[in-house]
Amino acid sequence: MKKVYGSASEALDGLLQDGMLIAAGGFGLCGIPELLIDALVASGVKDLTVASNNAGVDDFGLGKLLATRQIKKMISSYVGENAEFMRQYLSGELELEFNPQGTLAERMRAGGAGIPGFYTKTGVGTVIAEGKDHRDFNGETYIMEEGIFADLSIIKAWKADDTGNLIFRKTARNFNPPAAMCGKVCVAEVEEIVPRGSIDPDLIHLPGIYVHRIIQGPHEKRIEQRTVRQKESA
Amino acid sequence: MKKVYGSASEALDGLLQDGMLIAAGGFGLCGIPELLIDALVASGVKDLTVASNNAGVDDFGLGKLLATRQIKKMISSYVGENAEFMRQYLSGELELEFNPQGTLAERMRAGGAGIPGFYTKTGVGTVIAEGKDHRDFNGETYIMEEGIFADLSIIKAWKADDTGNLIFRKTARNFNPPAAMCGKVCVAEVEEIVPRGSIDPDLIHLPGIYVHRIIQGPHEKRIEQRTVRQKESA
Amino acid sequence: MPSSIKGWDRNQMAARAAQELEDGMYVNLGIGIPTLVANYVGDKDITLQSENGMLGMGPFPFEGEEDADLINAGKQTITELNRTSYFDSATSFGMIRGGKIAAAILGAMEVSERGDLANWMIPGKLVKGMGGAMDLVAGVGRVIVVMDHTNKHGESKVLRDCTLPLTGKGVVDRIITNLGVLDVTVNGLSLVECADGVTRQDIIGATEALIV
Amino acid sequence: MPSSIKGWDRNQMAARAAQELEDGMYVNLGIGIPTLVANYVGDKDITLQSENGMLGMGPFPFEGEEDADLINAGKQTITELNRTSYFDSATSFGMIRGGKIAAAILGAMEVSERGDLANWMIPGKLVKGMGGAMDLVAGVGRVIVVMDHTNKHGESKVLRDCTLPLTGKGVVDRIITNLGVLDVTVNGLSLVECADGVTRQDIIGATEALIV
Repeated sequence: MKKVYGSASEALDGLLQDGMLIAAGGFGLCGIPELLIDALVASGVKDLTVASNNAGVDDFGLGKLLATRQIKKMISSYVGENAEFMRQYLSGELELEFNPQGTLAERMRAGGAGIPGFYTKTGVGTVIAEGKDHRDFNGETYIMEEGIFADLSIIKAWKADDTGNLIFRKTARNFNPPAAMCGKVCVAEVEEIVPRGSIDPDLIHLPGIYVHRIIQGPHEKRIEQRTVRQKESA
Repeated sequence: MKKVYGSASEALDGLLQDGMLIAAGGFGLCGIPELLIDALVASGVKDLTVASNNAGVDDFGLGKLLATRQIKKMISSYVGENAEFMRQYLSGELELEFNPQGTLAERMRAGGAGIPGFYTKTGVGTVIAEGKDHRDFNGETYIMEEGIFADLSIIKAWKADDTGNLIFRKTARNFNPPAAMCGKVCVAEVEEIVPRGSIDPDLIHLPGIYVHRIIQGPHEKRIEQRTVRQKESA
Repeated sequence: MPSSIKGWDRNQMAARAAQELEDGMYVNLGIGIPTLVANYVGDKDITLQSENGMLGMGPFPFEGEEDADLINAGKQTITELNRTSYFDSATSFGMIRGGKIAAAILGAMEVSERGDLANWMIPGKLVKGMGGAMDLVAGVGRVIVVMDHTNKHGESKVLRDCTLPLTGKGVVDRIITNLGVLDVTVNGLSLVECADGVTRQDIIGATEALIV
Repeated sequence: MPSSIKGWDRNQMAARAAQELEDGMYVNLGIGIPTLVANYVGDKDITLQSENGMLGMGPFPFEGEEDADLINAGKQTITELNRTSYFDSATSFGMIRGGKIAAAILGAMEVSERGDLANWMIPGKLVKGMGGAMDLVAGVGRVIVVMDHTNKHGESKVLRDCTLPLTGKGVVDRIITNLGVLDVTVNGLSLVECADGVTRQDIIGATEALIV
C-alpha cells in the first residue's frame, strides 16, 4: 500500500482523462491544492468539469487552468476574484453552475457518503430552485440537490502519515474533507509527511481510507487579502 | 453564557416533558450518557421516544429507563443485549422502530444539518424499505429516509472546555456527535471540564455551538464484553 | 421624500443592530456595515461564525502575524480566540442549515414586505455568486438586514416586491436602516422604532412597501 | 446428499476467504468465521474497519489493558495499531455507504442465486436488529459470504429464493462454503472452485439453487 509519491505529476499519472469531473478543496486561495493544479496544467488534460467553491485568481490556483482553457465547466459558489473567468463566462466559452456554498459542500459530502440526493431549504424560491424537485416536510418546502460523484479529488492538507491519515490547519480545512470524500480517487498534497503512528488516532481529521496518493510540498500559500491592525491600536 | 452545571438533574432542569423525543449517544455501553440517563430515571419523565443505537443492558444505560417503563418507543439498530427490552417489545408494551445502523447515524446527522430527507441504498428490497419513497438515480434504486429532529440530545464526551467545545476518546465517539447535532438542546456529560483555550482549536471534535449544558463525571464506564489475549501468546 | 432626512450613520446602525444580540448567541456577520456590529456588542458573550469553517472569529492580526491558513469568509486574514474551533465546510453549513446559528446580520440590495431578500446579483452586471448567503438566510434562526433605506438615487430599497433575483424568499425577520427598524410580520411591515430625528411619516414616505 | 462430504473446516474457509483480500484494502469482517480471516492475511497490508468508528482494528488487549472506550462492533475490547483513526458513526457509515470499504466478509443464514442475503432475523424468534449489516451489504465494494453450505438439518443454505427476511437484495458477489466457492453472476451461480475432496457433482447435489 504505497501512497507516497515523488511529485504532483507522478501522483496524477494514470488518473487523468479529458472530460473528467474533478473536485478540488480550498476556499479562496486558502488550503488549495496548488501543486496538483500546476501538474494538471502541465498534463494538458482538457474539457474538465471542476467542482470547487472558488476559481482561484488569474495567476494562482484554478485560475491557471482557466487561463489555459482546460476547464469546460465550473461548479462554484463564488467566482468574484477572477477576471479571466468572467471574460470566458460572459463570452460563453465557459459553463458555470452556481451552487450555494453550503449546498456545494453538502453535495460533495453526500457523494462521498453514497447519498445521491438530499433535501434542503437553501435556494427555495430563487433561481437555484428552478427545475429542481420540490417537496414539503412538516409544512415547509425543500428542494432536492444531488450528490457529487467526482472522478478525481485534489486536496491540500497540513500533515499526512504514510497511510494517508490527514490533519488540516485552521481555516485551510474548509472544502478539503468533503472534496476528498466524493472522489473515486483522491490525491492529497501536504506540507509534511510523517511516519505512521506519529499522529494521535483521535486527532486525525480525515482517515487514510479517503486518500489514495500523497505528495509533499513546498507550498507558496498565497494570501489573498492581507488585513492587519496596528499594534498601537491594541 | 454559563454552560457548566453542577449535576445531571440540574442540567436537565426545565428541559423535560412527557412524550418528548430524545437522541442519545453511545454504542453498546461505550460512550453512553450514563449520568444523564440516571437523572432521567429520577425525573420520572415518561412516554419517551428514544433514538439510540442500542438500549443498554438490563441494569445499565437505557435499560434502566426501560425497567421503569418511561420509554414508549425506541429507534435503534440492535437491541440484543437486553432481556427486559425483549419482554416489553414482545408483549406490545414497547414500540420499536428498527433502523439500519448507518441510516440511524445519518438520520441524526441530517436532522442536525437541516436536511429533512435523503436517499440511501441501505435497506432497498428489505422490510426496511416498506412504505418508504423509492427513487432511481443513475439506474439504481434508493429509498428516502427522514432526518431526526430531537427535542433533547444527551451525550457523553471525554473533555469539554467551559464554552462546550468537546473532544471524545477512541471508539467512545460513535453516535455522540450526530446525536448532539440533531437535538434542539444538547446536554453533555464529560470526564473533565477544562478552561477555554486549553484545547487546540484544530483538535475539537464537536464545536460548542452544539452543546448547551455540560456536567462532569465520575463515570462507571462499564465494559460489556471483556475479551483479552494471553501475554504468552504474543 | 425629503433627502435631508439622514437618521443614523453607519456606526449608529451597527450599534442598533448589536442590540439584537443576546448573551451566548452564535452569530454570522456579513460584510459591510454588519462587520461593524462586532464593535458594539460590549460585554455580551457573542461567538462569531465564519462560514468557511470557524467559530470564535477574532480581529485582524497584527502586522507580520498574518497566517495564510487563517482567513474569514471575506478572505481577509484574521485571528483566533480562546473559544475558537475549526471544522470543514460541510460541518459549517450543517450548523447553518440546521438552525444552530442564532442570527445572521446581513447587508441587502432590496427587501420586500414579505421578507424576500435580494443581495447577490444584478442581472446584466458581473455575477460573482451567492457564496454562503442563500444558506445563511435559509438556515439561521433570525435574519436581520442592515442597509441604507434608499439607494443612491433616493429610491426605496424596502419594496412591495423585490425586482432583483432573490437570495431567499420570506427569510428576513427585521430590517434596520438609517431611518429606523422594521419587522416583517404575517400582516406586513411593522414599524418598531424610528431613528433619531426621523418620524413614522418620514419612513412611510421613504418606503415603497406598505407599513401596517 | 451425502453427509460424509466435509470439505473445508472453519479455518480453511477463513484461509480461502483471506485469498480474496488484496494489498492495501480496507475491509470489514463480520462476526464468526469472518473474524478468523484476519489470521490468514499473511503479509498483505489490510486495514480492518470496525463500523462503530475505527479504521485499523488491532487484536484483543492483554489482560489488564482493556479500555472501556475501545471496543469493536461486536462490543469486544480491542486495541489500536499505528495506522488507527477514530471517527463518529455518521462518518463511519458514510465511508461504508460511499463504497470506500473494498470488501465485507460476512456470515449468512441464507443466500439466493441472485445474491440476496438473509442474515439478520428469523421470524418468530427473538429479533435483535440488523445493526450495520444492511448498510454494509448495500455499500461496500464487494460482499463475500462465508458460511456452511448446509444448515444443521443438512438443508442447503444456497437457495433459489431466500425464505427469511432479507438483509439485502442482489448484494452478494461471492459465496465461500465448506464445499467450495460460488460466484453470483448475471446468469446465476457459477462454481469457481471445489474444496479438497469435493466434486462439482457433490456441490450441485448439496445446493438447492441452480448452478449454471
